[in-house]
Amino acid sequence: MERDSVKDQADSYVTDDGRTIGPTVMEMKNITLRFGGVEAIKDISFDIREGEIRAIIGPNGAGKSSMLNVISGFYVPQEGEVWYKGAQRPPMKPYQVAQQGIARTFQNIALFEGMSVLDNVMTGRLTQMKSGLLAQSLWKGKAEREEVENREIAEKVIDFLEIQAIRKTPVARLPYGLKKRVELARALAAEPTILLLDEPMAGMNVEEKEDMSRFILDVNDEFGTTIALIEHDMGVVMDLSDRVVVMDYGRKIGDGSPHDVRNNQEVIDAYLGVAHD
Amino acid sequence: DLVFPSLSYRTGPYAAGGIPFADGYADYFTLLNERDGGIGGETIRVPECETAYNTEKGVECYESTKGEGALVYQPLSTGITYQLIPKVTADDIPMLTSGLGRTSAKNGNVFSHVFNFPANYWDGASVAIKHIMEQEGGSLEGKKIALVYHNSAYGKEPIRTLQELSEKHGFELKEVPVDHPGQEQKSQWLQIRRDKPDYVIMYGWGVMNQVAVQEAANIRFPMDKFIGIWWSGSENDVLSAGAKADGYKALTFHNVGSDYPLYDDLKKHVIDTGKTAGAGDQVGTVLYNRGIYAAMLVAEAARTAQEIHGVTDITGGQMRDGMEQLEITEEKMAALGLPDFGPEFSVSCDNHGGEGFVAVTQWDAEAKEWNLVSDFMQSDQDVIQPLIDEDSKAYADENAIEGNC
Amino acid sequence: MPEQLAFTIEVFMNGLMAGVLYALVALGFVLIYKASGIFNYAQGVMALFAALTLVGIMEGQVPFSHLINAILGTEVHHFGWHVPAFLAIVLTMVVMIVLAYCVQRFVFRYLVGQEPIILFMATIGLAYFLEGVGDLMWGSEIKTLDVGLPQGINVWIDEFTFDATGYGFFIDNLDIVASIVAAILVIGLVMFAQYTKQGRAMRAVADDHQAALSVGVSLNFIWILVWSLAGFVALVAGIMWGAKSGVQFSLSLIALKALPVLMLGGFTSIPGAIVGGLIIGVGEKLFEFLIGAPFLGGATENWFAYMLALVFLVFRPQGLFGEKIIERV
Amino acid sequence: MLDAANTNDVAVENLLEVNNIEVIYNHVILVLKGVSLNVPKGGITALLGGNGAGKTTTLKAISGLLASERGEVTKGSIKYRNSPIQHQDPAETVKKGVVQVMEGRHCFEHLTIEENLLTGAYTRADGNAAIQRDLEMVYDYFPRLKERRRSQAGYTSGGEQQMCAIGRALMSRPETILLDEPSMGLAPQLVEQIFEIVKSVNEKEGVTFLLAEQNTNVALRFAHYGYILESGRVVMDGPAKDLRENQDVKEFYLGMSDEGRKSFRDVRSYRRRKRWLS
Amino acid sequence: MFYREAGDFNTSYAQDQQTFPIKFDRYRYYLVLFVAIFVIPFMVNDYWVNSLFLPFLIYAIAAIGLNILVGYCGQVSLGTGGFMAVGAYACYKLMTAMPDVSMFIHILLAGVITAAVGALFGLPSLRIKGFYLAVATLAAQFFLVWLFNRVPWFYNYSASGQISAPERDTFGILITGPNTDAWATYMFCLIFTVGSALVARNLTRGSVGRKWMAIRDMDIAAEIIGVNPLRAKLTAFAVSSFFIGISGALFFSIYLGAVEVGEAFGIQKSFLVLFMIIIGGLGSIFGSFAGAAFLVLLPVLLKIVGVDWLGWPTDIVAHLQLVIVGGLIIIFLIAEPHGLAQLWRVAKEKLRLWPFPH
Ligand SMILES: Nc1ncnc2c1ncn2[C@@H]1O[C@H](COP(=O)(O)OP(=O)(O)OP(=O)(O)O)[C@@H](O)[C@H]1O
Ligand SMILES: Nc1ncnc2c1ncn2[C@@H]1O[C@H](COP(=O)(O)OP(=O)(O)OP(=O)(O)O)[C@@H](O)[C@H]1O
Ligand SMILES: [Mg+2]
Ligand SMILES: [Mg+2]
Repeated sequence: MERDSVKDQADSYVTDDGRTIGPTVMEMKNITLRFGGVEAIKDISFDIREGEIRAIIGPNGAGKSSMLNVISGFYVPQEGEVWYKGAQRPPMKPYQVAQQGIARTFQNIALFEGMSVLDNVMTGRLTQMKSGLLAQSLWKGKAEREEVENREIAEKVIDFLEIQAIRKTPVARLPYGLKKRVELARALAAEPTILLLDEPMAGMNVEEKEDMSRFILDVNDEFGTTIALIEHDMGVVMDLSDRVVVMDYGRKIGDGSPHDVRNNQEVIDAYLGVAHD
Repeated sequence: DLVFPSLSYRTGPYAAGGIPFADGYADYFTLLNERDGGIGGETIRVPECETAYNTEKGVECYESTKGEGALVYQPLSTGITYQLIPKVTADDIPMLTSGLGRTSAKNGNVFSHVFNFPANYWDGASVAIKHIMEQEGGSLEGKKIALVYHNSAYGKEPIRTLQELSEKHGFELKEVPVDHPGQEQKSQWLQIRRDKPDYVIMYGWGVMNQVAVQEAANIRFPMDKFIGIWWSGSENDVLSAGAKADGYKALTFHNVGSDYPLYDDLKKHVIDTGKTAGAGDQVGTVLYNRGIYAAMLVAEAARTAQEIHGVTDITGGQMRDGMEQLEITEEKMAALGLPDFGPEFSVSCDNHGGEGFVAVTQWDAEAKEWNLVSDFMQSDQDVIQPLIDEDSKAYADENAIEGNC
Repeated sequence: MPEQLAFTIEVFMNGLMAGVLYALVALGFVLIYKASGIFNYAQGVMALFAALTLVGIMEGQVPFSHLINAILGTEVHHFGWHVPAFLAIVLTMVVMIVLAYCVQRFVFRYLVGQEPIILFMATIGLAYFLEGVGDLMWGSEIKTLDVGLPQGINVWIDEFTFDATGYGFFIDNLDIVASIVAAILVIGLVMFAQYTKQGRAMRAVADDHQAALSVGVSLNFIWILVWSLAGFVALVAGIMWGAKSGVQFSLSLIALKALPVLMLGGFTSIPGAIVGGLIIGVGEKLFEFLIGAPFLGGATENWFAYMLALVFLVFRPQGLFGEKIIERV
Repeated sequence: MLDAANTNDVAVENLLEVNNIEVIYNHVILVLKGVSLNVPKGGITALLGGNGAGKTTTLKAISGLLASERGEVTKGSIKYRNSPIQHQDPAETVKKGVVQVMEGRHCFEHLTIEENLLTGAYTRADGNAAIQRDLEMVYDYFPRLKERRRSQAGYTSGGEQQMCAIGRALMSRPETILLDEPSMGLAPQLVEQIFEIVKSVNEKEGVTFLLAEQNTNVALRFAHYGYILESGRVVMDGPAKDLRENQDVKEFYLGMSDEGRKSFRDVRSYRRRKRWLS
Repeated sequence: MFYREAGDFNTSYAQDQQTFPIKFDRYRYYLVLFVAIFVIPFMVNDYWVNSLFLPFLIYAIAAIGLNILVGYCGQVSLGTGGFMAVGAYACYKLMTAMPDVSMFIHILLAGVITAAVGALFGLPSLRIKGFYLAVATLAAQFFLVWLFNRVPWFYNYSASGQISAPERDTFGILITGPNTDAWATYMFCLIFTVGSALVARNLTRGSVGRKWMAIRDMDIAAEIIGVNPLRAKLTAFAVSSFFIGISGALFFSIYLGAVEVGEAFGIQKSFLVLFMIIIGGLGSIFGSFAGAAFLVLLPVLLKIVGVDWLGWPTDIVAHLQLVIVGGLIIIFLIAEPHGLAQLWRVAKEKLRLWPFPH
């Protein structure tokens, strides 16, 4: 097992579309997660490679979000290991995971409703801001400098996602789609190594999904950010992702290129209903 | 005119105690105005200010009334007293804290502007013991006495005195604190039921009194062995326990009831003319009488001041002098229509507290009235005076006071 | 029986009884919190108000007499009649229902869907308001409340235990009555919340008032209902506590005794209020008896109750019986 | 019931008429700027449009839930069976037969699934037996709910909660259901399933639906008539079939170009690219 | 109208991040400060200072402190009275132990000590949330008051258990005790109030402030995006207690001069300060001032109107005062649930749009 992952890391991988993606950055090994009697995840292993877009799909309640929660350290699996950048990750608090460069968005928007868009995006920079309490209370020296530097990065992300106009608006007033975009901005502001997206396009219409797809692809292209993505819109999944994991009631029932997965009978039965066009 | 601000509390947790006092205080001055045209020809004004027994409001009241030419303050709350001690001294206005406040203010040498005649908390403690000793035929050797007290500065006042006295007389003292507000005293009274003290002394205030009397009745503690300080000895404190409170005792530094010539005048000039301060339904209650008494002391002090300074429109400083030379005699009281209403005493530069005469009253639940059951007795000055000297010296040192006498 | 043990048992039992009295107050909080997520700061003042009204009605006091007299210069105080306790309780209950209606109609109707802290704030305003109105209406003198409840040591238990163990236990008659009343109240309220349509609607409103609205539950009605119930509980608490200490301002402070109970039992659980009350009652009394009074100088009950609750909370952040806080992302 | 294709030909009774309404939140934020629509009895009417177009607001204006969000209908009228309902208490509206299934499910987290469903029957006065019968009916439509009837709704998965919310609405025996984004966050198979159920409830029970959806594709397959809302105004309406064929709708709402479905990888990439690189 | 941001450009991020990015606001702020420093001290007498300005300034500091905890970090606390007592007793011990050190230092040190105590009592906040936490902080309240009442060391073994502030000065100007000048105590408190407001403002607009607000708005999400919740909460408790400690120290030494812990720092105080920030506006420094002003000034105002102008009996006025304050709180909440600060904000927004309604 261990030798395998060493080997994998050295490898690069060529997708169906002919994109070359890098070695494994994160590997989940035999994860099992239980809530009382409910087994939300049953012995699942899969890997995420550097620079790829990895989709996770499956019916409702399959355990997809729970898997992301395991990755971000919010749920602690009863069994299994998480390997990150070639080493086994010790037990960690979620904020420590975030500091390691893993950022995410949430299925049910988890923005900070009492703050403006800009402040929300700036919270993405928190892991990088280190000035002390005293310096901040006087707003001098490092504190002020740091604030401006990070503001510049945040503004870049804001420009990138085209939300300049609502910079100062309190997020509570935004419509759903924009909130999702702000959430993405907050995650991007952290300049993560791995970006976890939990249904970024739920509740959007096609036009907005197109926009969001573009953003995701650009993030992947421009920054080389590795992305793990949960999505129910098969069109999006098929078009964007390099590899797909399929879960069903906590089990893994498929893993491979979008094309393979789409034609997997078990996946069709459990999830797609009809073979997707 | 003469201005005697009344810092009253007709609202808040202690309203029940504040209302009758404030009524009595105001009614007495109304009487003087109506009947005699004031004091020495000067009419009296009593601006009332509501403190709700709250120190901050007390300060606000003080600041807002002192500009009107206030002559004397009676803050009626130990907390407010402590705030005002330095302020009145700086502003040259005297303050009277009969039976409350800072006990060591008796030392006029240190506390030039504070008066606490005719009696203070330590006098109360001492007389309570004296009374118990009388009941027990002169000796307290081997007896057990419990002190149930409001767990605050006020309630803790008698502890030192009682400790000294317990050493002196050989009784065992048991301290039983009750936290504010004192609505639940089960564990305190179970403790008392178990320890079976021979007597219980109480320094309570507000709802704590009512609950304590009730609980004492519940455990069938003999009521005549339960003695409260004067702030635990009004009608309010016993009425809610009904018949079971019969026999409960309390200390006092003035007499009870309304059987005095003054009350006839009051009825004629104030009550019947509808000039009463409150609803007029408190006349003759213990705290109303205390208000009358306090007003009387102030009025007499003002009269004294007018005499020694030869002016009628006196200032605060002159009022202070009047208080310092006040002498209350039986003739004076009789002339005022209050014969035998309180102890005789005189004030001097080093003694701002009188002689410390205190009497015991007892509650008659059937007649719903308090009766005096002892003479006015003097407290044990041998014990108290050293304590006063010690405490006032500490204050003098802290505040670099040299002495006025 | 060794003395110390006998005393300890006695303290324990009295702790239970005291706990019941705390629970009576806590119940009112639970009802309103459960149905609307409102932490009702005014619950203590409501108990005071109910008790004042009860006494006022029984004595035939003229409401607002001070104000009337001050403005009109009249001298009215009493109607001159006395109302029997039972009738007065019914009338007081009517007043409490009117109060519930007004609270809903003039305050909370406009605050639907606000954050908990804002609703909490509104109850603070309400507390001020009610306190002022109560004083204006009935005056702030201390009043004796006598609806004929027995009080004082229960002689039968005293004698029985004395015969059995050589030590007569002290149990207050009022506490026994309170326990019976509390038991009936709790059973009644639990049945109501769990098994009736209105009870279910009440819990639904607590969870998600918008969704409750969307299925046709009338928030107005449910809230008037719970505020009335809370008013009733306040009245009961007011009677019990008023019998101990007379009716006066301090009655509103009994709320402080209910808070640790609430916290320990869980804000949303009716049985929790009782169990919490018992634990707090016993805990604080035993601590005071065994440790507080002998070693710490006494008067430890206030803070100990809170500390005890705090320790429980660290292990169960939603209280013993509170609904589990659902934390998902 | 009605045939999806033929609605425009048949003159039908309008149950619900929304007439030129304007909605303001918090006294300052103008959201609906004159929306009118008609919901025919027995039909499925779809309300389409992008984020923030005002679909939810429209539904809430109808059901009366706006008031609890500090929103207000300031102009226009909403009539149900020809009597105005815009300022009514939501409970009254439910009694008249209009229930809303809210966006984002909104189950009662601490109640069990069954208690959730029973709460749906709050306004009914036709006795326990009838309610039990309808409970069985709901379990027939959603067998999954029957399995989870004793679990707290807060711990069920998104799909189950959606079923619970629809089932709960059915329990009040409504004449009209306002359904807000039923497909959001559901797996494709389940979306299909839910819409099938909507269709069969519509056909079997005769319940009228007004349906707000982002998923234009599915919505137009199942609806009879559609309105398209954009920033607080109706920009287009017509029978579902016509809308499906409309060029603009195809491009913007169905994601089709002339050559069929576009790939998400290709769309408008040039535009973003240009901007990003500049 | 006057209130426009148009034409008011910021050309750097630093400029955009300043406290009052809009010019009009900035000038108004300078004006207020000017009046507070150069006009009021020359006009006040004892009454104004002791009954209005000192309580207002001191409560404003406490309100700022509590607002950091409740309004910015979302941790509801009812321990304010207890923490103020810590500040007061720390100040008392320092004053009496080191009579020659400037009061300035004592007050700051009292703040630091309170911060430490506050952080300690903040520990349970990691697990306990919402109203449960609020009630839990009462444990601190009751315990601290009991402690100061119980242990004679804290009150230097005085007979009554009260503490009273001896005369002390700073830079040679007397600021405690009875012989102070009104302007001196006023200025002393003003310095602390303005300083506190500035520091609070700086903290809340920087990264610490964002951590707090993130925790407030959604603590789980905050933790997942990289905020250490314990650290954030404890700093909030510490910073908040620092301010509250300062206000407690000032309250005791400058304003009251003598204090009995149970009464001056009882639970009523905790509630009072909480009311201030809720009425003023949670998460707003301006709101802290507005709330403090409301609850300090309104009762005095009502009293003046009722007793001095209308000549009504004091008790009726006091009761009516309760009714009016209670009624006003409710009316304000209905008009604007987010406090006076929000009322002000909405007013500004309307002004900006004026004369158009939307
Ligand atoms: N904190 C929790 N406590 C108990 N059960 C939980 C918890 N979180 C998730 N579950 C259960 O675990 C299972 C998987 O949930 P999860 O949210 O991961 O599903 P999902 O695949 O993301 O579904 P969806 O597409 O609907 O979001 C569900 O049955 C859910 O009820
Ligand atoms: N409570 C509110 N206060 C202020 N503005 C609001 C409120 N609710 C919604 N809005 C605003 O009203 C507009 C319309 O919102 P609405 O929720 O009706 O859109 P929608 O069409 O349902 O969008 P979505 O598809 O995202 O659900 C949005 O711009 C939103 O920001
Ligand atoms: Mg999920
Ligand atoms: Mg919507």
